[in-house]
Amino acid sequence: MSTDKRITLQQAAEIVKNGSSLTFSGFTIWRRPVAVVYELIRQQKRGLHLIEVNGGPQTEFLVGAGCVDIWESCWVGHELYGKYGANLSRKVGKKEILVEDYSHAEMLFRFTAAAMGAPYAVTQTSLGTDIHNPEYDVLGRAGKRDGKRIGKQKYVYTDDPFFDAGPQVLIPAAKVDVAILCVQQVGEEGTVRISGQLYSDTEVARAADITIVVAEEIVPESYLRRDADHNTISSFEVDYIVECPFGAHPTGMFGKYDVDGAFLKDFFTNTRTQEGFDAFAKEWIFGLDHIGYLEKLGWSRMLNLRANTALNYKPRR
Amino acid sequence: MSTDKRITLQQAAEIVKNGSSLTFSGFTIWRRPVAVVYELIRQQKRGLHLIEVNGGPQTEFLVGAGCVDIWESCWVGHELYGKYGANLSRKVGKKEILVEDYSHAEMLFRFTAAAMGAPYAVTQTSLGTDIHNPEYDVLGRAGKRDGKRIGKQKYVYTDDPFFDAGPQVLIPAAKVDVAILCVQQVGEEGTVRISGQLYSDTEVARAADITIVVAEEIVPESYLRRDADHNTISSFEVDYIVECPFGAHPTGMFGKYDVDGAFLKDFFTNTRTQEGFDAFAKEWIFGLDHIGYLEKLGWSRMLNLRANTALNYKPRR
Amino acid sequence: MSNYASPEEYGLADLLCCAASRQVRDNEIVFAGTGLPMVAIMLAQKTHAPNLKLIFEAGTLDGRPPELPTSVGDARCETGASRSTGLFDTFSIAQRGYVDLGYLGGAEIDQYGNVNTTCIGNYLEPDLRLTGSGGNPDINSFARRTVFIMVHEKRRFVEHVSYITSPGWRVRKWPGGEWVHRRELYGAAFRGGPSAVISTAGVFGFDQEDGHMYLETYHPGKTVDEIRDLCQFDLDVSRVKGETEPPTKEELYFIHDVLDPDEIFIPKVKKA
Amino acid sequence: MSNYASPEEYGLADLLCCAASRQVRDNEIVFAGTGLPMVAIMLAQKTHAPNLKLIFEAGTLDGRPPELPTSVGDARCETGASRSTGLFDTFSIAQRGYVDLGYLGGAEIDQYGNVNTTCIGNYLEPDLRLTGSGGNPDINSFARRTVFIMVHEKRRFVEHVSYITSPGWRVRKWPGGEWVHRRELYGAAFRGGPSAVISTAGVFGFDQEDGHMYLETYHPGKTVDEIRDLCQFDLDVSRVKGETEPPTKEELYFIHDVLDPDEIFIPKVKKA
Repeated sequence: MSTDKRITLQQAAEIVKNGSSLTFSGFTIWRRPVAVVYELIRQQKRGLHLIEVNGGPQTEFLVGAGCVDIWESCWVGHELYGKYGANLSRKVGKKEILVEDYSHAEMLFRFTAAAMGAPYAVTQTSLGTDIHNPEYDVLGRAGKRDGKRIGKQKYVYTDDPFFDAGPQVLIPAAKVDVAILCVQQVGEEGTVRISGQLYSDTEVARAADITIVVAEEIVPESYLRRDADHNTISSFEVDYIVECPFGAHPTGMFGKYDVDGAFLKDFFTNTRTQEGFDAFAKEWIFGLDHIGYLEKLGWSRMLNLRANTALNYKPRR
Repeated sequence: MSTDKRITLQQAAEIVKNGSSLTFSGFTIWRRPVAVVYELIRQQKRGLHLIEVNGGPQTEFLVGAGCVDIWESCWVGHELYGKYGANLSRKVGKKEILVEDYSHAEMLFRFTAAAMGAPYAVTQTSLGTDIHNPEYDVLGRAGKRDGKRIGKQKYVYTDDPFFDAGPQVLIPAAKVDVAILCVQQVGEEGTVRISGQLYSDTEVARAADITIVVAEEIVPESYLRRDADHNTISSFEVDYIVECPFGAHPTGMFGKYDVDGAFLKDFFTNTRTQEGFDAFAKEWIFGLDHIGYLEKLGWSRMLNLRANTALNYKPRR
Repeated sequence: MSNYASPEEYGLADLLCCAASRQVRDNEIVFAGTGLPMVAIMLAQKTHAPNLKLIFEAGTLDGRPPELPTSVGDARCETGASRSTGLFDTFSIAQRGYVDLGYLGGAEIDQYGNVNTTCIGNYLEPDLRLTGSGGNPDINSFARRTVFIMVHEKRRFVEHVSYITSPGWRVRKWPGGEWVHRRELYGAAFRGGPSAVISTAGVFGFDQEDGHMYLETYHPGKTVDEIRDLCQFDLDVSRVKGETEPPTKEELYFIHDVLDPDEIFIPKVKKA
Repeated sequence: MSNYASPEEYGLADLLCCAASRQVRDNEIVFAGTGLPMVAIMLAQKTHAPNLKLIFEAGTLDGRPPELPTSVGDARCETGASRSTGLFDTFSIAQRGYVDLGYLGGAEIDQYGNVNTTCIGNYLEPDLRLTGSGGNPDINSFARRTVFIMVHEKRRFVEHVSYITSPGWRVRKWPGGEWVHRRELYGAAFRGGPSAVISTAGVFGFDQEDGHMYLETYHPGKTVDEIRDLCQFDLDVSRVKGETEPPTKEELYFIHDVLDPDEIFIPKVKKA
């Protein structure tokens, strides 16, 4: 069967058009498709609309490089390696980016709704907070709520007509053009097997119109299909696949490599100014390809991040 | 840690009180907790409210034995071994049972909503059918819609306020007192590992207030926790566990044993009259315990159903 | 599609199975129900649609069972699948719009393709309660096309079904119950509807504008008039193309020697 | 809980960690955030609450990591867990009402326990954009009790937070924005709310009727007046019980020799 879905990193980035809405696999500083994100920056994408269950280094790279016009999410930072998203923070202050805040569970349920083919989800989280403050509907204020990709309303406040279960908040499905995932294994027909925590990967893969999977390795479909109940995403939900070892660096990958904390700390420190980010991007993104990037990182650094395959992480001692 | 949740089949059945709402693991003629269902019949439960994603032999046993007052579901039969549910059909005709029809996807989404802690789900299935006919709200007509365990309405017809995605039908969460599951493995603290199709087991386990797991074997928790990403239901979602080999017979269990088609065919034939069912129950349910039942089935019959562990089913040739 | 079998080499179930199989196009995502449809889809997988993706409602995605499952919940469904999961995934995928084609059955059908699998007689006091809907209305609501396989008897091809279990091309808009075109009711959620009925007498299509059923081909040995007489409604026979294409020898080989050698769903023709 | 450490044997982070740990009861289901709370819960697991069930937001249920994770998405979270899955499960479980206790942090807090982690200044033109909500409001909405761990500075204990990220005992009812008691707004969904604040100065409780914060214990070396001065609102000090219980030697052993020997979240006290 000629169903090989393999493309290159460059081709993967080309699928994302200026103005596309985009989301990613992973959680904060784990399993982010950073190799593709670098390539998006090299290809100088503009006007991206990021819709993320939560943000992380990938957000900060794209925002710092000026690729992003709208960010809808709930959190951005580098965990203990950088306590907030300094690029985003700076650009929000300068009104160079629109930020729409939902809570973490709301973002997750928005993607779940989209993945279920429902136009909205019903939740009871964050009642009484400013997240629900109608004055703070940033996309509404900016006139972006066209009812096509962006819902006509940020929230609908309603009640439960069945059980009087308390106030319900309806939240629009997260409709995204492209999801880019970074995982351990994918088969040539698209079947994905993720090890460790799944984060919100199954939801974002199904919610997106186009799903691209970047994997540490492409393995035979027949191998994955020997244990169908260990697989995470089905073949036909994946449109393109890319083999790219260490494609999540500097974020971590369960069973493969840990987070490169020193790299993130250095990146965070640089992002405190635009000049700092630009210098960092000049050094680590532009003029390099993925192999060049790995060469620059060097063997010693990468071997030091390597997960012990019995433990699935790099033990500290 | 003294967190052993082990009980006996008899104790499991005692947890289900007269008038309880109840649901099960499995799908049509697979992985139904029949050993407990037999015990419920022996204990002569009355007034049960079955809420099932789909029905099967377990429904027909309980309905035939007069245990059930209300059945909410979408389907009952024995697949190719009996083309409909003859006990249910007879009792509906005689108005001895209330049947509330939802579609299959609706039943699934009703359980999903309950499992998510949402009071209702939003769907777009079955539009224009008599399933949505307000005249056919059987529980409403019977004055059962108290807004407590049974929603105040069968459906709410509404629109999508976000994307004009077409008419939306709101369906009440499936609130059940007890879920009884029949699976391959459970750990002594409650962690469940199901092999093969999961059907709607994760949803029903989480939707129910009390979850009882009947397993072919109780295995060490530590064994299951070595591969946490292969497990299906988490420890704290399970309240009680029972070890009961062949507990799903005559329904099948992936990797363990096939459906006993001859048994089901014989059962179905008998259920065409109440007298037939009563005779069947007298022979196969009353006066037996689980070991007595297995003895009566005999070694030859059971060995003949045994799944090949490489294939997970009994090959026909 | 040459090398047709001769009439004594195949039975009615073979003809239905092959007609059903030919409804699939390659690369489509297909929702398979228990029984003959399963054999039909697996036959398509073996012949003209090797890249079709098969979904079994009970939880297997892109399945390729080497031995015929007896139902969609069967252990055999898992073998070789891309993913073994549950109904939450299969129905979410369906509602999300992945499914091209679904195969369904029914006890009664009307001229707009409304199908009943719930009861005969008044729903609230039925003469006969049947299995119920199962996933029939769901697959039919979510898929782009659905194919119904039915026994053709006059009591089954009716003016009005006792209960609309599964929506056809003209349906009822609740809570009022007005009859409207499916496209009007479904709005943005409209994806299609019943595209064919394969009965024991012929193959039928639907006019997607006014929603009525028409005869497309009659099975070998049947006549147009005979089929018209087997319908309580006024069947449109103005678009008949001719006889239903018979099975090929290759298809019969796959059905009886590969897919269903044990005659679980498709009986073999007893040679004289 | 005898065998207390002497003041020179522990630091402020140790004190906070132990105070936080003591909020857990055995057999509870606890939602753990990244950082000091993680150590606190794992400390409880090693001491008085061996059967607590730990949920990491990123997807691990009933986790027992042998090596301290650096965040809830860390590979270390999976080891020994009952189930490794994703946010759909953790948030569904939380919304379903399984969670007894959650640990959270914040940049600002008001007297009703409303917490801000989103921005300083006007939300639409912020002086400083912070990380955003994360799961703070979710855990706080779904759990029966939440414990906030905070740096105690006067600019953080304020009359009104810049932005209510996480709901306290008196919250705003949208779309109008009237201030109401949390119980009134949440209705049947009410399960509880912030039950304690553990700051670098003391431990605080909340009056669940009128929703205001009160000082429960002051940390060794702090005075009630000092703490009152560290709040912009009028702190209720009428219910002070005394000094915060110091860490025990056993707790310090677990923190520094077992749980966080590398001082990832809890620095060791440098001996003179």
